Amino acid sequence: MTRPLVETRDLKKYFRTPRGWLHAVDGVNLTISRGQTLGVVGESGCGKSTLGRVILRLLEATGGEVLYDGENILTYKQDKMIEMRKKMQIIFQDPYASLNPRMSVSEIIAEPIKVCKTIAGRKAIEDKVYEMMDTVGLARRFVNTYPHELDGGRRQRIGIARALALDPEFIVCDEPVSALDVSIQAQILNLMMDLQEERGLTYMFVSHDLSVVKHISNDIAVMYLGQCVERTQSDELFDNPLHPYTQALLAAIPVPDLSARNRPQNIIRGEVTSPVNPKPGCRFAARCPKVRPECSVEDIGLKEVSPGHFVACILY
Amino acid sequence: MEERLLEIKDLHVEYVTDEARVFAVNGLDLTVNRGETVGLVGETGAGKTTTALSVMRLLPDLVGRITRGSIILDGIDITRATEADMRLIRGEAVSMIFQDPMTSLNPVMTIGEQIAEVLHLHEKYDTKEEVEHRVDEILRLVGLPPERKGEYPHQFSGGMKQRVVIAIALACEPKLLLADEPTTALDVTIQAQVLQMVRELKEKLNTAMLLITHDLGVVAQTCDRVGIMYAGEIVELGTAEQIFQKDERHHPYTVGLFGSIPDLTRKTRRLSPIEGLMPDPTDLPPGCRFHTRCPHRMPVCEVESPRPSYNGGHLIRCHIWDDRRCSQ
Amino acid sequence: MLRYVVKRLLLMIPVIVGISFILFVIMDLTPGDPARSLLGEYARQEDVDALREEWGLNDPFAVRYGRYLASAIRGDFGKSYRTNIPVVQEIISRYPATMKVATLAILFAMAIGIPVGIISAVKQYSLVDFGSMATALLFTSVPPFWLGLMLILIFSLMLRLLPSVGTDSWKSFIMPAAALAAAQMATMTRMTRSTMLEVIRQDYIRTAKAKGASQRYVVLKHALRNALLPVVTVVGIGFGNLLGGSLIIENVFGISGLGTLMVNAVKSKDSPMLIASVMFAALVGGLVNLAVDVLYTYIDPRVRSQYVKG
Amino acid sequence: MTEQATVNPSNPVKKRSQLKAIWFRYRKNKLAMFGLALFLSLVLVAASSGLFLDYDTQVIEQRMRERLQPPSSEHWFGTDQYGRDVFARVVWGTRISLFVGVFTVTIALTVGTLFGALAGYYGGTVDNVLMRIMDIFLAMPGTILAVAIVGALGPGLVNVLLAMAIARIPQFARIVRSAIISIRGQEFIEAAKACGTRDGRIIMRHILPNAIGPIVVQVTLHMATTILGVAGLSFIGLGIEAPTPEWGSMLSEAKEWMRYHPYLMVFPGVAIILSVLSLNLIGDGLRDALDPRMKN
Repeated sequence: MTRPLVETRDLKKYFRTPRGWLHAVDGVNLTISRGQTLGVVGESGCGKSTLGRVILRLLEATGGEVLYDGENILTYKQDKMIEMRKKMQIIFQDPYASLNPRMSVSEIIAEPIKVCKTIAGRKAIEDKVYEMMDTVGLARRFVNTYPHELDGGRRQRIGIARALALDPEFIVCDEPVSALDVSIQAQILNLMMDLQEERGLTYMFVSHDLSVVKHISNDIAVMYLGQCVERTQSDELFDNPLHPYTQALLAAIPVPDLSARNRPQNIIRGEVTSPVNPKPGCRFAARCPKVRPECSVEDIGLKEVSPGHFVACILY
Repeated sequence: MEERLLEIKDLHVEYVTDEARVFAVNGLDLTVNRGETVGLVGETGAGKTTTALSVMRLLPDLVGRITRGSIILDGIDITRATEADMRLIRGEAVSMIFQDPMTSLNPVMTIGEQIAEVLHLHEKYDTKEEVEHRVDEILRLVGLPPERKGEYPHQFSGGMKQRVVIAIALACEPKLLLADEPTTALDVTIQAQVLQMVRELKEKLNTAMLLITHDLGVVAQTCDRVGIMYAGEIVELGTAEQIFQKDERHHPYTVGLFGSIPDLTRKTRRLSPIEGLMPDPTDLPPGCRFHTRCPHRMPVCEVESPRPSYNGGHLIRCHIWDDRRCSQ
Repeated sequence: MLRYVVKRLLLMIPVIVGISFILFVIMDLTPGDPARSLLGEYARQEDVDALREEWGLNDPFAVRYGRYLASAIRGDFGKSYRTNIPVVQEIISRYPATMKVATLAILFAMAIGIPVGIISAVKQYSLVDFGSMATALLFTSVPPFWLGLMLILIFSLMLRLLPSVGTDSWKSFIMPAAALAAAQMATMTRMTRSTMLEVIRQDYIRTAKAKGASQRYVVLKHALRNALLPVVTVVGIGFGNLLGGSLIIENVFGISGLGTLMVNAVKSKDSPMLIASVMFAALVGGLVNLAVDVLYTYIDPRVRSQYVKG
Repeated sequence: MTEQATVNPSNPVKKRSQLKAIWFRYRKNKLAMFGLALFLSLVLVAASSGLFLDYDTQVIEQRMRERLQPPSSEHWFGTDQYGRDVFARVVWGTRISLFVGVFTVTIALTVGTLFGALAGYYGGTVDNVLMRIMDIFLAMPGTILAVAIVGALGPGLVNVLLAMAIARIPQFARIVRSAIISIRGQEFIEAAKACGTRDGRIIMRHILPNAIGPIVVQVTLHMATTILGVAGLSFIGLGIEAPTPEWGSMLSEAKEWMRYHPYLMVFPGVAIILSVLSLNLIGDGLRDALDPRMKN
């Protein structure tokens, strides 16, 4: 087995809140192979967006390691990290907030190139901007428009072009299609998959939408209150979900198909709480239909129950 | 008693601002029968919310207005009713659940007060005790402990707030419930809880529901009949079976919508989305509104608005399926 | 809650010490000799020197400031260089005038500003709205002292209804309060109108309408309370400022309040007087702010629960 | 709004300046346009007054034989107790008030922006220390600080201007800080960080251009209050001193004569109101034009 491009080891990010420490990311271990997509799913407050930002060091981790091509980038000094940023980029959820409203499309796409000085010369930068616009399917006539003059889909294309401008290897996609209408969402998903094929990109695709994640990912990690509860191949997860939370999540997806209409409903009770000063044990225990007293004794780590299928549950 | 509860005919709604005139709803026909759930599906800007607000007569003052058509609710034409009549109708005969539970409740009133208010406004009970008793009963109905009625909205989670909103909407046991994206702001497991509760309550109270959503999955789990909206019109309308049956005749936009969502049961490498964007509602294209994006566009689509064609109650508004044209 | 109040009170201490330091520095840089100005131009140099020695003015800055702080902690803020009366006593005797004007002014401003703001918002784009907004705009642009002079011209000199100077009767306070209230009133009108308009657009207002409530009911029962929350802050800030004394209006109407005290202190280089009166004004302003924040917890349940838990 | 509203799909889109869009919205606001016209004419008056008025002979020279004349065709606004033409003095006063307004705010803004930007961008200890110091200044009644500084520096136009500027620095620091904090958390700043942009460039290229709108609004409104403030100080004799024709000190002199010569008070007062009003109208108009959501 080759070395993964990105690997996290016991990665932790805690935030200080008035009520105590919020364990947003709490001991997450992930691997993402080169040219593959890891989907990260979970409900709001599970720490999936924080995880992406900690991996990119947009937030500083509280503990653990992020290995990029085998090296722990969390120990990098500022200059080395800035060099590193050419290789790893991010696409955001909100195509409104993630583009500087005072910059035109060409300025937004050229900004990373100017910052990192990967290309010199006005003409060369301009050519690169046009090349990026062609790549993401954004008509060249929009080059001088401002983000607020464009619709959500086009804005998201600008965000993708900006991320690709430095020719990165690895992109964290933080809910990139959640704010878009379904027909536009499909256009953007197709674009992202094409780009991955053409450029051999590696994605970490963060989303709350399981059907989108399944569509685009090779592997999926399910998160609950800051922890990864299950991780395996995409098809395996859907065919054979092991963790009770994964099972509940899959059961809750409304399927656009009448045959699913009268299937037995096993909806879990209760709501997601916030992981402030969490007690030891399984975070899902309070809502779990299969809970046992042992669940709340100590933290439960991921265990490989079958080749490539990891689950953090006492039942396995 | 007549079977039809709500009958919208040829509804046109416009928003007029300083800058532009927005054609939000353009000739919408829709009926909802007693006890039935009708889904209204479409993307942003299709005119779904405007339709519901028209039924409530709560279009924004000075800006939005109904320019043509009628809305008959239980024999009363809402477009002609006085404001005083409307106050009696709202909350009593028809009520509405809004999309965002976070902002739909008054932050400085307890949830108990907010539920009791609708009962007071419609003079449902004479004494304070009866009202309080009813509030407790409704809270239990939506799965909230009545002891929490003295708490304020910010003390509840999103899913619980939406339950409160539903409790307010159902307090007077309305004949019609307009639900505008009631679960869009909620997490998937909470969405499942809320949807199941709504289904059960609807059954229990025999309330009809117009469910507005962009999510075909929610529609499939909930609705008896489904209308697909595009640019202020219903382009396809039929029973859930007719709409979700893959090998039936469909409007190209419906086909596009289904092609845009990833299928959990099959492994497809590429999605087949609809090309292009929603048309600008201030400057709608002539002929069929969808022709600018339609893969089956014909010359006639650009000039002539398609007439609805029916096939056993299954309406499609498209030149391709217009039999009269085919026979020519 | 009590812990919060105590914490806020403790946080005021460094601010007040900071004020004393800044003013001490400024007064130190101010040219002129307070001893000389007390004794007069023709006093003998020996007498001046003796007084400087008595007041400790010949010591280095750090020593003088340290001595000031040390005695201030014991509650001794010194004597006025000008009158030789303990400054605290002087402030206490002057303060009621300022407080009366400020209270009357804020009451005027609230009584007119808030209702007009509400009516303007409810009847947006009407003639009433336009008229009150134009008036408000005018009132923010009129210098209060000029307005005061105009009031004197009309009500004292022409109509002879109100006394132009002094603090002899309650009538004396009407004009200064009105002159001070104008700008506050304008701010409150505009603020009330804009928050009201903001609130009227909120989803919960639509929810209330969907229940079948009338426009009037929705405005009074749902919009008003939410719209007034930010206005409370504005009232508090305004009141805090007014209680600090107005240098200029007190001058126009010949009121010897806190403002006049401060101006005279600057003019005669009376540092103990100036520092004590500014600290007093800051203290009063801080207390009003704290009172507003405490009041907030009673009217806004969202704020209340923050303190209950924390 | 969908993009077709602003972009014609067939032609390449010309770069439309954002200033133009703001101007387009501003122009529709009649009151704001009135304010702008008023302000520009005041600027014109101030600029041209030097051309047709001689300061020494027409503005400050005393002609006791012509004292206290009511308005007439010769002296439009009448003459004061020293026989000086009030019209000439009010016109010359425009120069002084506008000068004081512009320069005070410029100095306060420059220094305030520096502090505010440091505090807002870095947060944490830097923010805490800077803002606690600002709190001390903000806790003092606004005018007394200026009065005390004038006392230390001595009277005179430049000193009053400096005193007012120093007294306003904390306010601008607070405005800039809160503008920056509201922008700092936005995703496009994270995007800039994600490609290794250094702090200086993030502040200059991403934060300040977005913060400029609300700051400009505050600048105009503060110019208005500065003009009011200086007039007030001069009125109580702690600002700009006679014989300089500052409106506030003119009013202070006129006060003695108000019973029998009230016109002396009217014209300087109206001049203050007009200049302050014009700036307030511009400020309000800019606020609406910069943030179209606030309308309706």
